[in-house]
Amino acid sequence: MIKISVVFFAGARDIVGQNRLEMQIPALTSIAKLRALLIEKFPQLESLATRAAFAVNEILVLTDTLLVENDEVAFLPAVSGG
Amino acid sequence: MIKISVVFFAGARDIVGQNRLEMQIPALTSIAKLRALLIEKFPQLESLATRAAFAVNEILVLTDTLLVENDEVAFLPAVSGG
Amino acid sequence: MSMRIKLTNEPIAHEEMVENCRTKSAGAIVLFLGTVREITGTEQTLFLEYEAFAPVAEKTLLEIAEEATSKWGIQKIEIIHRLGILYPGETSIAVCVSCPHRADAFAACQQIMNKIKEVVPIWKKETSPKGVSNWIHPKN
Amino acid sequence: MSMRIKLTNEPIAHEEMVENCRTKSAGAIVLFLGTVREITGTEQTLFLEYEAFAPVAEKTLLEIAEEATSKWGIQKIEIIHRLGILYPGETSIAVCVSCPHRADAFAACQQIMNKIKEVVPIWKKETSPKGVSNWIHPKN
Repeated sequence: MIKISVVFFAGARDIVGQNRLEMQIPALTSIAKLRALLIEKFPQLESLATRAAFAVNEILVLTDTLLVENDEVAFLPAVSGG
Repeated sequence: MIKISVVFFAGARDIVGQNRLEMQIPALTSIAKLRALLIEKFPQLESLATRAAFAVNEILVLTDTLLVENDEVAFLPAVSGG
Repeated sequence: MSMRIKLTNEPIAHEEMVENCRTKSAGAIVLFLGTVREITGTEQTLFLEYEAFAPVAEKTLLEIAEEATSKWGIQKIEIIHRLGILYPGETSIAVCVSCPHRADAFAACQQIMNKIKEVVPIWKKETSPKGVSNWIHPKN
Repeated sequence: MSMRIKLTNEPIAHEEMVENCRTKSAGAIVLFLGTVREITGTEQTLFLEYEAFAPVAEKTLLEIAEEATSKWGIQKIEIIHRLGILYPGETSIAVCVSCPHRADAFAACQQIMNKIKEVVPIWKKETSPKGVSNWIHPKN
């Protein structure tokens, strides 16, 4: 198992109830798999999660990216800036 | 015969050598006919005249407009503002 | 709806135009400035001189503004064209519009500029660094 | 070419952005301001609150600016996004570009705005006069 953290923004943060979540997950878990784990943990997150983008250590990544120890994942729900 | 005046702008004024020309023309001369008279008088005006617009008493008009005593015609060569 | 159309010999205060167009009913403001370019193709410009047939230019600008307002739902609009001598970098024309939505604001501002370039009786004379002056009369 | 990208909690000084984009090599400056609309459909807005994932938002804005610069021949570009609480009429975003020709300046500014709305990690929360707050997360 590895330790990672996930940071949440906007509506996702409101659902999760906190900014940042520390998680223990199997090594080389993909972002897609992490997303599924998060939906399991927070079912209300599903609608946002399907359209979310993800960054790892402040770089946008595809959902097949594999996570390693101490990665910081950002959960980025559909944007509404401008 | 009627008396009209024609005012010239930009390159047309440079060719005619003056701002304003007083002319005696037959009553009910059209703008198209006036244009031909002007080209006769100032052959160098031809290239500008074919693409010029005309106003009579500060209102844009079509070339079939007929002129009457004291009309002020504006000869407006192709524009380049903006 | 508010509207201001002006020909002027003074520098154009674009900040004021934007503030005049700002309104709670708009989500988008687009400001266009035409500025004097120093180089066009291989030609260099020392300065431009703009001249207008003012009464018809003002009327035509007003018609363009009114047509665009009804077509694009413009909330506020300002059009100012400068006349006289302008040096490279200076603003010759400014068009500012506000609309509820941004696509309309962009389309309105761009279409207004296209129309102005086509039909408003204003002309410019280019003077090169060698002192050669030419009135610009497009051939198409 | 000069470029400025900024996230800020302060009001956006659009006049300064335009002056920074002015250059003798450009014939056109286009400024876009996104402003807070009081009414959207039947909903009324008391205020908006903008939040960003700043490091990625800045990087993404920079990429958008660089891509547009090479595509449209932008001479100078400034993008400023405001964060925090904004009331109706206030400017949430400003994009200013200068280009040699006006069609490019309009296209560049509009495409930059479209991209920003699609991909930059910034979000807004709407609060109605009744005190109801909602984060906006588009569904398409």
